[in-house]
Amino acid sequence: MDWNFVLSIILQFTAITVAFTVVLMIVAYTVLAERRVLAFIQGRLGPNRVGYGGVLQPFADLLKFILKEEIVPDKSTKFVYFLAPILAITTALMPLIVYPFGPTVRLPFLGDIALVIARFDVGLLYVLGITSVGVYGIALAGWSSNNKYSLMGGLRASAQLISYELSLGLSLIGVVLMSGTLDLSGIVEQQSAWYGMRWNIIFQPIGFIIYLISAIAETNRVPFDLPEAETELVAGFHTEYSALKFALFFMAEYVNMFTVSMLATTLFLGGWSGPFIQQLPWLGPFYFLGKIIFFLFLYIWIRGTLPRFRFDQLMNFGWKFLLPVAILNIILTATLALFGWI
Amino acid sequence: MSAILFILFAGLAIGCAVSMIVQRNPLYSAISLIGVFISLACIYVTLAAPFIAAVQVIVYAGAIMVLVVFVIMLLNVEEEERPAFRLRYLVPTAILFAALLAAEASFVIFTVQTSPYQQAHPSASANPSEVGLTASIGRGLFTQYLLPFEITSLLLLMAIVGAMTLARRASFLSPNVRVVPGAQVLTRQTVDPRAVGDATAIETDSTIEAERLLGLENAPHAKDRD
Amino acid sequence: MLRYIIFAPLLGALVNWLVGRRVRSERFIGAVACASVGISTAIAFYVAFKHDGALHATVPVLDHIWTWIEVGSFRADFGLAMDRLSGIYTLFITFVGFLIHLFATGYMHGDKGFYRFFAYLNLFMFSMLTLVLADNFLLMFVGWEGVGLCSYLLIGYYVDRKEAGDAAKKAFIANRVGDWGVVLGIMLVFSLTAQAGKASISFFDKPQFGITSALATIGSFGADPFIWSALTAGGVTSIAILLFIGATGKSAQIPLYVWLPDAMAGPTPVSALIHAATMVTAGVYMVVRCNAIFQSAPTAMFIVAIIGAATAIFAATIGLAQNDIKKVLAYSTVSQLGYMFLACGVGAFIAAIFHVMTHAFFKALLFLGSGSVIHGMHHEQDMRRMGGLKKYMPITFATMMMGWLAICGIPIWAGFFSKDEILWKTWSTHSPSIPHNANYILWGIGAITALLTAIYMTRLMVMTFWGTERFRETDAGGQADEAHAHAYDEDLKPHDAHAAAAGDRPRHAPEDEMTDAAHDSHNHHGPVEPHESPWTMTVPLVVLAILSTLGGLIGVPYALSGGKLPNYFEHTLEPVIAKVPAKQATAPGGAGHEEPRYLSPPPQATDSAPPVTSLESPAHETTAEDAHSPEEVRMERIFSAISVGIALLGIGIGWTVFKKRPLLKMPRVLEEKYYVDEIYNAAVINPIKAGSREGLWKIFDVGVIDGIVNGLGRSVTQLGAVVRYLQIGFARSYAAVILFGAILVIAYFAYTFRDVLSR
Amino acid sequence: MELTPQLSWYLALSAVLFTIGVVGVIVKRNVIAMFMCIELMLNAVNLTFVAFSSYFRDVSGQLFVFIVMTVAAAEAAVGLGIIIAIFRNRESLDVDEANILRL
Repeated sequence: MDWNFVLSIILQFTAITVAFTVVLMIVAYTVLAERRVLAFIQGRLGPNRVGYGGVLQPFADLLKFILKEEIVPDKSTKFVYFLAPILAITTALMPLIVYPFGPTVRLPFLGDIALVIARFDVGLLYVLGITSVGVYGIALAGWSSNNKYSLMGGLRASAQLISYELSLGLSLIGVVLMSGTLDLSGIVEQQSAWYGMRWNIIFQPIGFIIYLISAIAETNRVPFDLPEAETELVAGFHTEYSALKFALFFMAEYVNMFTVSMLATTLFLGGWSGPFIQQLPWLGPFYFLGKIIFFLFLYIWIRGTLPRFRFDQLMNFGWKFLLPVAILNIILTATLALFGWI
Repeated sequence: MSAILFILFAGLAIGCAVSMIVQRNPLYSAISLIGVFISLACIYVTLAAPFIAAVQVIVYAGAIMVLVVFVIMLLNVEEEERPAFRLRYLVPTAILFAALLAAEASFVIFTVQTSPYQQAHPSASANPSEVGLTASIGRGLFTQYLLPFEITSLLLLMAIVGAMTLARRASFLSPNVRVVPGAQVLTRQTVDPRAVGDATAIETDSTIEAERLLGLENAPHAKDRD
Repeated sequence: MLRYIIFAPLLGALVNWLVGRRVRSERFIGAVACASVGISTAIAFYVAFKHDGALHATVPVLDHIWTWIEVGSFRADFGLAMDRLSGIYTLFITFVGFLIHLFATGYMHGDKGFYRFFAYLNLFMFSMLTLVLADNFLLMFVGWEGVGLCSYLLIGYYVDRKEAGDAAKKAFIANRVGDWGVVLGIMLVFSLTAQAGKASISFFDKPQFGITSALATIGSFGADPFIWSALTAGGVTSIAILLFIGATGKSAQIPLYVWLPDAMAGPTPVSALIHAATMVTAGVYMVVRCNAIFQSAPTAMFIVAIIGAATAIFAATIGLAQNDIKKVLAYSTVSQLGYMFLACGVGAFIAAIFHVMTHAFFKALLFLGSGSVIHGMHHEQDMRRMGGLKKYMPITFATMMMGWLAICGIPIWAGFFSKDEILWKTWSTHSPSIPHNANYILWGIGAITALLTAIYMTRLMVMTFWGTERFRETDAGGQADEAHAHAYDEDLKPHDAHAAAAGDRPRHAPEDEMTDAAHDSHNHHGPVEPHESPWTMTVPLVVLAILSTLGGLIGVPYALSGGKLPNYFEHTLEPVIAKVPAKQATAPGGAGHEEPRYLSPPPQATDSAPPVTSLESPAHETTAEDAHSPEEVRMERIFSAISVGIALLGIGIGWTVFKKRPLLKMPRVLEEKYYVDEIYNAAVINPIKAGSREGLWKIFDVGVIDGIVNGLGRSVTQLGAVVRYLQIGFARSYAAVILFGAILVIAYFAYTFRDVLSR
Repeated sequence: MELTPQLSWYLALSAVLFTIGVVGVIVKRNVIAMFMCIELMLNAVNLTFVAFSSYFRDVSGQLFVFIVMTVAAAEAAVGLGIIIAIFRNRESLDVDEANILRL
């Protein structure tokens, strides 16, 4: 057992812990921000009592979730019932570790380290895989709580996620074709050319739009929030969930938002790259965070403005429009790449 | 270190597999199978095949099993009931065959293990290989194994079409096939299912006319035809 | 340039079929149809008459569109060629076709299938022009089939009426019988030319492809002897007779003429365009085009002449007794076609073409006039219900007068010159193909036919335009023909009865006449009031009337013009016609002793020069002068005087007989058309039907085919009944069995290759 | 000395998994369960492929795995379609009840 190994292990664990905490904080404040922004969009005030302007609201919510009574439906399939939220939150959190949130920086005692927790050759595939596993959380939750609304929600969720995973993956292939690697760090480094402005969105506008749409669908957000359509099925798959388990689902949804925003940033908006990144590598995380926050705001904005799809509209849109367009985008990119124009 | 990982994941895989066949609820079996897949993916990672690992998760855990779970939820099947009496014998047979199979496998492996030329194979001293990486797999896939690759894509296409055909509510061929109009000879059983094996020829222009000839307008199937 | 002539109607057809069926505006559809034909008319005239055009130049205007088939020495181009013959054909086809399109826009007004009708009509123009302009046999055959198809489609245009469908099928089948001959003839042409080492099916030399004219090659073989065995010898005579079989089918000659009268079930413009003016003359065109072949086959020529004469008089006698106005015209068409073939048979190809042209004019005129009458009579076709119409439709009457005089052969009207020329050439022929004195018999037949023609045309005019007005009494002339009878049985209202009997369906009247009360009466089926037709129908009538009045003057024989003006028509066409081989070449066994002299195409120059280059060869003057010897001129004048007399006599007879009793009962055998249809049914059709029904169907199909199929099924069932004892029926047990087999296999290999494993 | 997994370990694991799959196919009566057992057998085979490929530094093994996965996906699509069709016709997923062929 050499010390470097131990040190790297420790470092990784700390990094993961830090990342999770940061992400969870951001998520908490995303919730707050969402409520405030929605309130503004709808001409209300929103929560502004707890703390200054409601800054402590998330903690109040957390406290409420913890302290609430656990209600377990009698007829539910217990094991799966408890497994589902854990699956959801785990699969939501796992992809976080592969995103590079900054260029290589120099630290005291530690020397040069790249600001990424884990670097895979197949980072992108890793993300996609974990995301695809994330379906089970919702589907099992809907099935296990033995409630027709939940079952509906679960079925809808699995159908929707299966359908939109295709277009999501295909929309990313354009980027992969251009960068020639599945390694997220590699993709970002390629985009840091042109003084950090060689972003893939310039070459992949169609792919970006497709990705955005299907990402919203993947995270079950408005206008694709059919699995938890309040007006149709009480609360969809988590109708029967209360207290902390509900909190887990709740967090999972927002963490998913966060992760898909990270992916969009990394693949299309150049990740941490931006102007003056060579001179000031520490700008990287802030660029990264800024872009992510832009996406989060976009989410909230869309939620505040758009109505919900009908289910058949959803399916037709996904299969008959989004998928063909994504395939055409791939063909176009491949052709251009073949002639070396991009 | 890697040995520990292997033992961990192998144990996990075997445990999940056993629970898969022990469980009576198909959904539990499905969940256990997902466990098997994921632990196998981890083993692939330890085998320095990250690409295959990722594809394993995406394809098996992410696509196939999602479909299975979806179907289970859709059909909402109950737990298996006890096996019928006449097929009891299958369980011991299965155990016996399993034992035989395991014996043969162990024999083969043991023979290989104990062979004097054990150390001959190349991997004894080699740096972490490139074979598992995406680039090499893609290269192999698009150069040496291009034909199988294309055939596989064709297979997928056929699978899509087949799945759609199977899932259609109405099959392509309408339940009561009509005889094309135009002078022809129909056997009696063609027009009247009750008269099976009665091949007396009736000269008609169409099935309807044949029925009229036979006085079968009020035959039970004559009404629900078209 | 030529390609636009044929592709303009095709385009029109496509537009009408694809677009016209969407926009249901008759104005649009009619405009498209007429415009497309008008374009090709204009181009045709330009190509023909420009200073080096087809009618002036000695070389045909070639237009090679693409190479169609090229297999070994066989080569068929999709190429067009307009020489003088096809030029004249193209001219009158396009022009008459244009007029008839115009007429049809008025005639078909308010019909549901308006777009369909004009799409078919344009398609027909395309096929007909392809037939005429094709530069090789195969492409000509394509056009040949195309016109057959279009005629089928248009005869059966009223899809909801059985007789139309039957007539269409009849026409199609009769044409198939003929096409068999054409195909074999083409094959024979190819094989013969291939034997001669100049394999080709082209009409003309095409030096740029190294093709020599098949006609030249075959013509250069020299003439067959005039013996019957030559028909089956597989030589030139066989080619000629096979091609002529095709011509009998397409041009409604004995024995295949039966389809043409029934074809009148189609709309009247169709009858005018296809079954009078253009398509039915395709046979004549082919015979004239292949005159090099025919002239080397005197036996075939003789048969052509006989068939032509027989058809002429046969059809004329039948036409004498018909009551349906269109039927009369149909039989007259058949007999006129017989005239043309008679001319071909006696070697007067130019006269034949001349008659084709004039006949196209006046027969189209007569048909359109009858169409106008039918239209005015609200789709009444039975002449016994007409009479006294000249008061109601003066323009139609006047124009039909012209057509009548033309067909009867009154001087200065077109028909006179052509018919008279045919008769004269028949008398004065010295073609080797006509045995001694046979030409006098042929002339006699022709003369009698001319007389009959005058009589029945006069009968038609009298019954239609003069006499008492019979269209008011609902059931005219005592006996109603069987169509009415069956209509009454179905106790339809009289008007519908007429419509069902007539060749046309009732249609609501044009808007421009809905006002006048006389017209409204026909909506509630009272006695009908005839009315004059709209301008779109009368204008073509007038134009055609002028043509059939003056159109003959381009072919005034030298004799009649007193040497002042030469026979332009003849001079124009002379280069196309190969000269008759010398007499002694036809002596038995003497075939091809000496190389006969040809004007077109000259066998020596085949490889290099286009076929008609040597137009001004000395032979040309010889024909000119031997036409001008004084006694010949005197004879010709006498004969024209005779034929005028015949025409006047016929008109007189017709007038005196039918003016008083227009409903005079005709001999039943004539009304029943000599029972030819019945004979065919009994002799040919019923045996085939019975054979295929009893033999092919009940024995072969049911017995053999079904037997095989059912037998297979039964044997599989029995096999399964045996094999199924192997099946336990539980998928899982099968799995167990499979596993057991796998275990055995693995054990075998593991034991056999254990040393390999331990290596 | 550090214990590194040998090739035979992986082979043994795959053999065990395969056997379990076989037993499952024979024992289970639910069509979906049988289907999953078949998937398990496929995976066992995949494991041997990957093990050999990374052991002999040859990529073709992993390519075969790739193709096997595609075939498995196709099989899943069609198989589940068939299962749904069966369920539609006879409200049961029990293979022993799908026995029209029996005597």
